[in-house]
Order: sequence, then C-alpha cells, then structure tokens
Amino acid sequence: MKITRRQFIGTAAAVTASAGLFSFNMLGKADKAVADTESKVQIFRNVCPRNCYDTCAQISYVEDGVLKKVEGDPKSTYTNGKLCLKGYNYTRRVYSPDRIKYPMKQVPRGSGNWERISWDEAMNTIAEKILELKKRYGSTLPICMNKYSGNFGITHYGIEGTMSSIGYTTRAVGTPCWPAGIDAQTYDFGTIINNDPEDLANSNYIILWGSNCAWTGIHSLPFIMKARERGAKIVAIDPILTSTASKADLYIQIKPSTDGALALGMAKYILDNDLVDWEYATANSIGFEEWVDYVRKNITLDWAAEKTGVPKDVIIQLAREYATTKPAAIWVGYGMQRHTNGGQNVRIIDALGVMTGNVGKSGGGVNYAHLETWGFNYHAMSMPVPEGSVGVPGPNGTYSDRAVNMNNFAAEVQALTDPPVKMLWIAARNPVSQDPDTNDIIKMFNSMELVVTVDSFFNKTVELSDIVLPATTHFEDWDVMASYWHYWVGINQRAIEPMYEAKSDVEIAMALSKAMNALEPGSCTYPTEGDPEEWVAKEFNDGIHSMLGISSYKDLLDGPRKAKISPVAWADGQFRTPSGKIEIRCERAAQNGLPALPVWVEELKTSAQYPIRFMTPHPQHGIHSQFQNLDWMMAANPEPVVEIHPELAAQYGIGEGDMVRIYNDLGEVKIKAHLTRTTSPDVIVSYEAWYKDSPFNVNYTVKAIPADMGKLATGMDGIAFHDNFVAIEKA
Amino acid sequence: MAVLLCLPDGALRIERLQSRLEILLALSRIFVAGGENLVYTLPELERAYSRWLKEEEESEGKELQSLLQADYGRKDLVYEFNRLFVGPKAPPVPPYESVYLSKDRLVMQESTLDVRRWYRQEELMPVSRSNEPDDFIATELEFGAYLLARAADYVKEQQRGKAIAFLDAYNAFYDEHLVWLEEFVRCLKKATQEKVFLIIGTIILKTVRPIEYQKGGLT
Amino acid sequence: MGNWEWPLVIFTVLGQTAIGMIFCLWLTERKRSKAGAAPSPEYQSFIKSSVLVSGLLLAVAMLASLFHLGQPLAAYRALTHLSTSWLSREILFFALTLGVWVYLFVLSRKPGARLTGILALTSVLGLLGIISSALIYTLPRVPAWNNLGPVLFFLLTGLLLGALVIAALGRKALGPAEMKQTVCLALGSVLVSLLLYLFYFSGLKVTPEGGATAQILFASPLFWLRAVVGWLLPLILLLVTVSKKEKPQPGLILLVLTCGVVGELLGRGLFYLSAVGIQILGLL
Amino acid sequence: MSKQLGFLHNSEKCVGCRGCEMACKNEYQSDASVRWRQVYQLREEDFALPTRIFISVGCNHCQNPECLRVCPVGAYSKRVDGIVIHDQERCIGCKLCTMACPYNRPQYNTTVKKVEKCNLCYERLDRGEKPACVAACVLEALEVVEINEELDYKTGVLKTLPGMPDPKITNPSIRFIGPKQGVQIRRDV
Repeated sequence: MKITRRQFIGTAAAVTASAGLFSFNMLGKADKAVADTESKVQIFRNVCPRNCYDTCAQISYVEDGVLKKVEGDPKSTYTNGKLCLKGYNYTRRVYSPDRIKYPMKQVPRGSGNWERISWDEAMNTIAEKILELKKRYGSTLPICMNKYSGNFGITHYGIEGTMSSIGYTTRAVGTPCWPAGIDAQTYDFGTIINNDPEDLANSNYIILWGSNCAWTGIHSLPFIMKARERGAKIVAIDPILTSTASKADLYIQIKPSTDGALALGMAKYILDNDLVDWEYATANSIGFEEWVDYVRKNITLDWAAEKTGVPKDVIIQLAREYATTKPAAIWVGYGMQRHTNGGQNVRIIDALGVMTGNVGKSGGGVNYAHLETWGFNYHAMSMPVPEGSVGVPGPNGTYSDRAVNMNNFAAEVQALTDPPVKMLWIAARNPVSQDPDTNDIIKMFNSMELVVTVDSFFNKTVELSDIVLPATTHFEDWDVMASYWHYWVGINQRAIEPMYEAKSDVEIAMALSKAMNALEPGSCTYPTEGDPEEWVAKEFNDGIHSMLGISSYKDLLDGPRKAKISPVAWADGQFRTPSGKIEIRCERAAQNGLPALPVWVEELKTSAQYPIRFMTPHPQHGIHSQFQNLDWMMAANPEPVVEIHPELAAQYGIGEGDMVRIYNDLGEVKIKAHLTRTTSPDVIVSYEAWYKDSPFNVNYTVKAIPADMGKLATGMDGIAFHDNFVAIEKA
Repeated sequence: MAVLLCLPDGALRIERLQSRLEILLALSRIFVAGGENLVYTLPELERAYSRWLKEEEESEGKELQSLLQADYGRKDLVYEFNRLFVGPKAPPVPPYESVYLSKDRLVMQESTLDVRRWYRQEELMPVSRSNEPDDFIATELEFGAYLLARAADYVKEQQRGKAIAFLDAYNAFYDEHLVWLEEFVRCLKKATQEKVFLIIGTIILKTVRPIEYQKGGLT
Repeated sequence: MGNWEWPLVIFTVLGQTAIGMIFCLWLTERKRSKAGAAPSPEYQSFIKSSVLVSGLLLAVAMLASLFHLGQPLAAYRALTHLSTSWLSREILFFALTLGVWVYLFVLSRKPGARLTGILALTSVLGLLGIISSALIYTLPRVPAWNNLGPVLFFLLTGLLLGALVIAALGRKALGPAEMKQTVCLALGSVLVSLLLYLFYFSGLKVTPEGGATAQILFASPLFWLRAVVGWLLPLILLLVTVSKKEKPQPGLILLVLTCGVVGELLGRGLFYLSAVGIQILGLL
Repeated sequence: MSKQLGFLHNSEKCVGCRGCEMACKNEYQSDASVRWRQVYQLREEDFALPTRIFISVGCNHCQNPECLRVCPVGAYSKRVDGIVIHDQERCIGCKLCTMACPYNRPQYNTTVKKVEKCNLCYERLDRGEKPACVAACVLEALEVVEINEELDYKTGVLKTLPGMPDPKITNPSIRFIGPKQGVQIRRDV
C-alpha cells in the first residue's frame, strides 16, 4: 500500500536519539517557533524603492515565510491601494530562479568563468585590494564608486557610507536623469518643490509638458482626470504622441528641444495682450521687467511658430487659455530637459508660470519635483574617514573625495591619472546598459584591476565584473522611502528572510568593515554589527517625526504618512534663492556661465550625416534596466521596437516588422520597426530597457553630451539623452 | 532491490539499503559543496556509486569508468557547474524542485512548502549557511537519505513496523517530490555536453528511485 | 495563423483513409453478394488484409490524435460532452467504428461469412465520424472553415485514399470492372477535390480572415507542391489508367497512392496552418 | 432570464497602463505562457486621428460561449450570474476552445498542458470584492456590470469598437465607452 506525507506520521519522538548519528549538511533540528507560523498569512508594509514618481505604498502578503502577492496600500491617498504593472511583478523578481544567489568571482573578467566564493573570501579579496591600492597610491582615491537609483531606500545611501568609511575615494557624482531641470528651478526658486500632485485635482488648466505619466507616474492621472471632470482642459506638449498625450484635449507635437521657444511665444502674446499678473510677478520676483523687455524686443509669434513647428494661432490659443484659466498647472516632465538647452527651457517655463501668477497657487505651479520629505539623518551614509586618510587636497590641509561626472563617466575615469582609478564599486546601478556611449564604458571597465558589482540579476554590468555580490530585494530589507513627487513617506519592513546569501548594502558595508579591520585595524570606520531595523530607526529625527506627525518610526508600521507641509509649493512666497525672491534675473546662473535671464538658447540640430533624432524615453514595462527581464514582462512585451513615422519609413523602404539599423559615429543598434504616426517624420523612438537574453541597448549611439545645467544642485550637468542624432537603414 | 528479512529467530535484517543511502548523500554533497569542491565530492560519489553497482549485482557501468577517468581538478568543471546550476547568469538548470513542478518556473512555490512540511514532520528544517529554498536538490536528497537511515536504524532496533513505515515514507517522498529529478536530468542533458555532469545525471536517474523491498523470510 | 498540427494531420488523414477503404470494400462486396459468385481464395485474402489494414490505420490514427492532447491519459473524458461538442461526437463515432471494426475483423476471418451488412454499418459510423470531425472545424470564428468545405474535403480525402489503398491491395484479387470502379472513384475524388478548391478559394475572399487564409496558401511553396503532387499528378496518372482497357499496373497504382498520401498530408497540414481566426485587431 | 455579469470598459479613460493585466497575474500568480487579461492597443488607422487607444479584454463571459459549445469534456459551465467558468480539473488540453474563441481568451498553459482563462474573479465577487483587474484600475476605466437592455440603452455604451470581432458570433458580455479624441497639432500635415 502506498502512503503519502499526510498518512506518514513519522516518529518524531524518537528522532533525537538516532538523528544524532546521521550527519546532516543541509538540515537541522526544527525551531518550534518558526514551525508555528505555518499557513498564517502575515501582512507587511513595503514601499516600492524604484526611481519613480510614484514610490508606491505596498502591502505584501506572506504565508509561511513566502511572499504570495503584493498589493497597493489603501492608506496612501496618492497611490490609493493600486500599483502599476511593474509593481504587480514583484513575486517574479523575488523568486526568479535567475537571481544572483551567492558572491561569485569571474576570472578573467568577461570570460564567463565564474566561481562561487564565500562572503568572507569576497570581502577579504576586496579588502586586500583596497588596502593594496591604498598602499600603492598613498590614498583610496583609486577606488571609484558608481551608485545611483537602483534602490532609493534611505539606507541604501550606505553605499556612499561604505566609501567614506574607507577613506577619500573617487565618486561618480551627478544624476543622469533630471539635473538640468533641478538647476533651472534652483536658480529660479532656490530649490525644487512641486505642489502635492493630489492638488492637481484643483486645477482648471493642466499642461503636461513632456510628461508621459501614463507610463511613468500613473497614480497622478486620476487627479488630473478629476480636474478634467470638473471642466479643466488638459494639454499635452510632447514630440511623441504618448499614451498620456492621447488623452489630452489638445495635443501639441512640438519640435524637440524648442519648448522654451513655445513658452517665449506664449509670453509674448501674454505681454502684448496684457494678461500678465503684474502684481504677483513684481512683488515676488527680481529681474522680471528686464525679461519682459527681452521678450518684447526679441520675440515674435512668427518666430516662435517657425521654431517650434506649432502654428501661430495655436500658440495664441494656448497662451490665452493658460493666462486666463486660473489656476493653471504645468507639469514639467524630465524628458523635456534632456537637451543641451533643457535647463534653460525649464527656466523659461518657470517665468511663464511667474508672469501669469500661477506659482504658489493651489491648482497651479510649475511642477517638477521636490525633496522636502527627504530630511533623514543619512546615518548609513555619514561615516567618518579613517584617521590619517588622504584625498584631494583642499584649503587648510583638508581633503575631500574626488568627483567624476557620472554623466561622462567612461571618459572622465579614463582621463584620471593622479592617481588613476583602479577599482570600481558599483551598486544600485547598471552603467554598461544605461550610460551613454556603451562602447566607451566597456573600454573603461577593461582598464580596471577590480570591478565589484552588487546586484540581483546578471545584467550587462555584472557580465563585466570581477566580483558580484547578491543584493536583497526590498522585501528582504528594512528601509524607509520618500518620494520626489508625492508627499508620502513609508516604512519598508523585512517581509521575508533574505534569499540565498543576499545582503543589503548596509550589511555588505558591515561585512567589508569587518574584513578590513581584521587585515588592518582602523582601516574602515563602518560599524561591523547592527540590526537592520535599528539602521532604519537611526535614519529618523525630530524634523521627520514632526513633519509626518509621528513620534517614532514604528508609527509608520500602521501605514505611510503624508508630510504635514503646505500642499502648495511656494504658497508662503518665501523663496530659497539668495535674494529670497524668484530670480528671473539670476546672478548665480550668470556666474555659472549661463544666461542670467530665461532667454532663448539655440537647440542642438541634426546634421546632414545624421539627420534623424533618436529619442529613447522611459519604457512602460520597466524602469531603466529593471523589470523588463522578468518572465511576465518578457511574455507581455517580448521584444523592443523602434517607432518610425510611415513617411520616414517609406523613404528608406522600411516596412512594419523590418529590422532597422540605427547608427552614428559612436555605434549602432538594430531594432524591429513599428510604423506609427504617433511620432513625427524626423524623430524615431525606442524605449530604453534591458531585455533578458538580448543585446538590445539604445545607448550605443548616445553621446555623453552634457545638458546645460545640473552642476549647481547635483554637482554635474545632466545628459542630453534626447539630442541623439542618427542615420538609419533597413538592416 | 532491497531485501527486508525476517529471520526464523524473529531477527530483522535489511540488505542493500546502505549503498542507496550513501549515494543519496554523495549526490547531495555534490550540490552542497558546489562546483568548487568537485575534487572532493566526486570521489565520494564514485565510491558510493561503485558500491551501489556491486550491491545491485551489475557490472561496473560505463559511466563509472568515464567518471573514474575524469580529472576532477579541472577548472572548467567548476565554471560549467556554476553555469548550469548556480549563476550568476540565469542558470539553465536551476536545482530547485518548484522550478520544474510548479506551474511557474519560480522558486518558493507550493511544492516547496510541501517539502517543508515533510521536514517539519520529522522536526527538521534547513539550516545551511545560505537561505536556500527548502526544495533545493541537496536538501531533498539529504532528507531522502535521512528517511532511509531511519529505516536502517529501526531494522537495527528490530522494530519491523517502524522500519517499514520509513521505507514507505521514503517512497512517498520520492513520488511526491524527488520525482522532479527526472525532469531536472532531462534539462541537464539538454544544457550541457560536459561528460561528468551527464554522468551525474545518469547516476541520479539510476539511483534516486523508489525502494522496492521484499518482506522476505519466515515470519 | 494556425500551426502545423502533426498529430491531427495523421489522425484525420489516416482515419479518413481507413473509413474510405471500408466504404470501398462495401461497394465491392455489395456487388459481389448480388452477383452471388463464390469468392476466390485470392479475394478472401484480399478482404482479410484490407480489413486488417483499415483497422491498423484507424488504430494508428486514434493513437496519433492523443499526441495532440495536453493530457493524453485523460482522452477518455472527451466523450462526455455529446450534447454540443462535435469533438465528443467525433470520438464517439470513431470509437464505435473501431468497435464494430473488431466484429468485422472477426467475421472477415470466417470463410463464407457475409460482410455486406457489417461493412455498411462500419462505413456509416465511420462516415459519421468523418462528418463530425469536419464539423469540429466549422467554427464561426474561422471563416475559412465555417462552411461545407471541411466536410467535403474530409470525405474526399477518405474516398481518394481509401480507393487507392483498396486498388493497391486488390491489384490481383479484384476483377477488371471492380478495379475500374475503384480507380474511377479515386479519379472522381481528385477531380471534385480540385474543382471544389477553385470554388472554395473564390468564396474565401469574402472575409478578410478568409482572404488571409488564401494568401497564406498561395504564398506557401508547400501548397504548390500539394497542388502538383496531390491533384495534378494523380489526375493525369488516373486518367491514363482509366483510358486504358487493361488492369492498371500495380506500380502505377502505388505511385498514385504515394502521390495521394503526400498530397493529402500536405493539404491537411496546410489546412491547419492556414486557419486565420477572427480576432481583436490591435497591438498586443 | 437570469442575470449576466460582464465588463464595461471605458476607453475614454483607459490609458493602457496594463495594470489590470499584471494585477490579474499577481492575483493568480499565473504562468508566463498565459494572459487571462490582455490590453490591446487598437489600430491607429481605425480612428479619425492616430492615437494610442486601448481596450482591456479578459474573458467576455459570452451569452453564446463558443468555448462551452466545442469543449469535448464539458469543462466549461455558465453560472446563473452568467460567468463562464473553466474547470481545469476536467480539461484535457485539446485546445479546441482556443481555436473557437474570437477573443483568444482561453489560453493554453504550456507548463501544465491545460487551458485556463479569466473567471471574473468569481470567488472575490462572491466575497463581495471587486475582481483583481477592476480593483487595480487606477483610472477606474474597468467595471463589472450587469449586461442588460437598460445598459445598452444608455448613451455612449457601445457593443463593439473598431477592431473587435463581430459580437454576433458569441454575444460577448462586454460593453464599451468609446474613445474620445482631442485636438491634435501635428507636424506631419
């Protein structure tokens, strides 16, 4: 007779005696307490830590230690209990058999010859290399960190802390995505603050200027639609007829990079027809008259129409409606500032908001982003350098880290000689697929003595690393997350134990510190021990407590909290500029070699050789190189396409589904064509992503051309990703 | 076939169980210790397999011959082991039951939890240094070996009923779980041309089987 | 667009052939029994072997059909929805045909047994099976199939291949008239099949999906191979055969049979491959 | 006649975010080879202006379900509320329903070698919850409604949209609010 597990009632009582004789490797005596949790569904609070507007509050359902499903947390009125398509894929990320499971080393780099190593060996190898480089060059400057937005949880700033704790190092500084716009608003207002996106519902006129929030910030749309139900008009200005633009009452297909010209044309009309809110503008800004003078003298509607490709009557209509339908809100998307004049264009749009008195109003604003809820301790990050550390000499015998531009990383790292960079530490970042000029990035990697990458999946950067360390997912970590768009802050609980041998960035820092101090006591200041929950607790301070109306981080276990700050940016008229006013005329901009006024700066134009603009905006099925590799996403969206206007396609004899070779002097990429009139005849579009088992990467043709701004607030200028000019042919 | 004997004096004896148990353990250790330790774990497998062959009264098979001839220290064996089973690149033959038996090719699925229940019934749980899914190949094989060891213990203690219960439990565990190894080996054979791993696959197919036993002798 | 469904191709073509054979045997047997002539030993062994071959083909066909299923071991359940499912009915008729065939087989081994009745019964059940098969595909969703086409094509496949196998097996045992009748049956089937297709194509164009089916067929080299091997060659060879007085050469019959089998297999494969269903038109 | 539940999809509101599709997968942790719910972008050329217009389609729980008619094992049944249920236990993987459905909704799971499809989350409905797709719809473009004459008389409620199969085939229990197209200032004219 056959039996099943249910029928087999072992003889556990006798186990102890004889089990002792059996030599176990994998199994051991069960912990009664753990066993008791069987089949009880536990609910945890999590927050999606991705580089995304929505930073969704999540609830994870865990049964017997296993993550079963993830839902939106209804306690956040912004995300309203709903996730995006990516957020529903998390079980696939956590339990994908593709995950990186153990520390491993590859000799030689890129060979595919991987050996599994223990954490101890990994940490020792890295520690020895750090110490050896330090000895060889007299400082830790040959060690270079490249970290950014793979996980925006606050404890992930422990990556920066790791570097500080070993000494002065070389750091990739900057942010590729949004710095030109940040600087523009920093010049104008003193910093970035957007109205609470939930306040969009109070608007009577909304311009989505280069924002495809249907893909990149879906949870804001209900507020926009609520405004529309009340009668608000929705305008979308975008070179691409996106899913978002498809919903607009008025869609304006603007020539890329000419947004400032459109705004100037609007300003001209507003001036000429005296629709200016003089009272607001003169009371709250400096240099306004001077700019008005510029507009009056230099701008004509014909010029603006010619420049932007937007007919004069449409500019007039837009200007009139924007200036008279109050409150009117503008959402400045990050796409529109990824140009060599991107920051300047944002400044012009800011000025438009100021002249119509829409700044500082509920339902108004020129909304870009904010960092108001990010006032944490950055405890994991703030580590002192070891005694006697040497770095880049500053005044009075002080030292500092050496900055390299994240946005021109390959070239700048290779240019460093004194001392050269010899080791890379990469975490929360995938430069080989996401940075411009992929070929140069690969060349730079090849010049390293040691490349360490912390990641969850075998992406292109891991492929070119010497040591890879397995990263936890956010369900395996304690953390706290804030948004750069909405006003909610949430705690992220450890819902499941870290899988395999995965560690969080802080745990890795502690392990490295242990190894370094064993080899050379005092060589690393990072604590060697600490409970993950305690690390999070240490990020909180009174400012955060009072902002969120909590007395302890533990209060967040009941649900995320919305910051108790004005939902209207700049409502108090207290601007954070040196003058305390909106600086339409901005001395700091002038000091940084930029126009002091929001005047027109010529856009970068296509050449005869490379006559087509290749735009590579954010995808729907992923965020940068995350998510698209997961099985559900690969099934739903198996391969990339390039969107080509039928007229352009016809010129090259390209039909639907044909492969297209897209190339310039930097490199090339081959993508399948999709013919569509959602783009214009001189712009082709493919959405950046990392597909599993695919060489697809849009960055082969992208030059590391800097955007005009970014230095002031983020240390480095941004990248003009969308000034990417190519030629095409049928492959 | 194992033989469970009840001798005329009432004594209980079992034959050919030990070799089975040892080979399960040897296979388990291959995956516990990983590609980097094949130089230690392969000879162990070789010994266990050779004993198994002898006990099953087969000649020393071809597989064993080539296994004997293999150079266990070859570095490329390590790389191939990791490529197949470990990573960091998505491994084509992940060594977890649920990837093959669950409707998704994911870890930590229903079958994983059922394996966990099996362990718990014996008051066991995975305690290895890395937090592997409960249905990691090495853990399952070890548990199989453990059930057989318990049966052997009871034979020693002359407790016939309990010995049989554990043999049956092993068979049930095989039917409910270990059977995935057939699919695992099928995938392995598709994914590699490296002889050593093909042989390990063959050994798994031949030796990780239900125990057929005869309740022989006089009772 | 559909797939090249090998299990279904084998199942339908072989199954139809088997039933076509039994039908031809019935025609022959009916005439003989009317004439009341005593069967020659040759004829007896022809009957025996023909019945055996038809049964084997039927069995192989039904076995092949299992490979189409995700759960072959649960195939028996396919009988449980006779109320509306033509697939259930198909299986029922095929199972009955096979059951009755067993009796036919036993009788065929008994010298002097009268087979007309049982052959008729087997044929009728088998033909109902073929019609049920065809009606499975008469789906409103698939315009190319949603007509009399499948029924006629499936029946013609049975008649053509059945007649050709019988002609091949009975090259010694059948009298000249019987042979002529069988060959004519095959010739008629090819001719009707060809004409029917021309007519069928003109009908396909009416719907976009049907048009797509036609397009797939015309664009496929396999379709043109099927046209030459399955229609043109058999047509010419059979015309030549029929025009001559003497019994056809066994080699020639075998050649036509080979052409016919290849043609029908290709044709059936294309039948499944070229199916275009009405569906939501949009990007996925 | 007993009632008929179905979906009302508002393509004026739907931005094709595909949240419904993935929420469905999250709820059932369904295999990568199947898509119970699928978002389609309708063809640009079928509308006055080229726009990204979407519909979201799960099982339409048709009044004349072809899947139910052709299934040889009787795996399909229709509840009194009109929901068409597929019993995977009975399914033998003959795939005939996948050929018969004009909406491609019964999907063949290549891992378990059986068909499966949307069941309108009847278990959630029976508990008084919304189906996973409806609950996840950020823009509230998807609803469960009772399909009846009253609904069909409402202005703006459509039985079909360009690109959808003729509803006469199966009489699907899905209704649409048609898309609205704004003014476009385009550079290709």
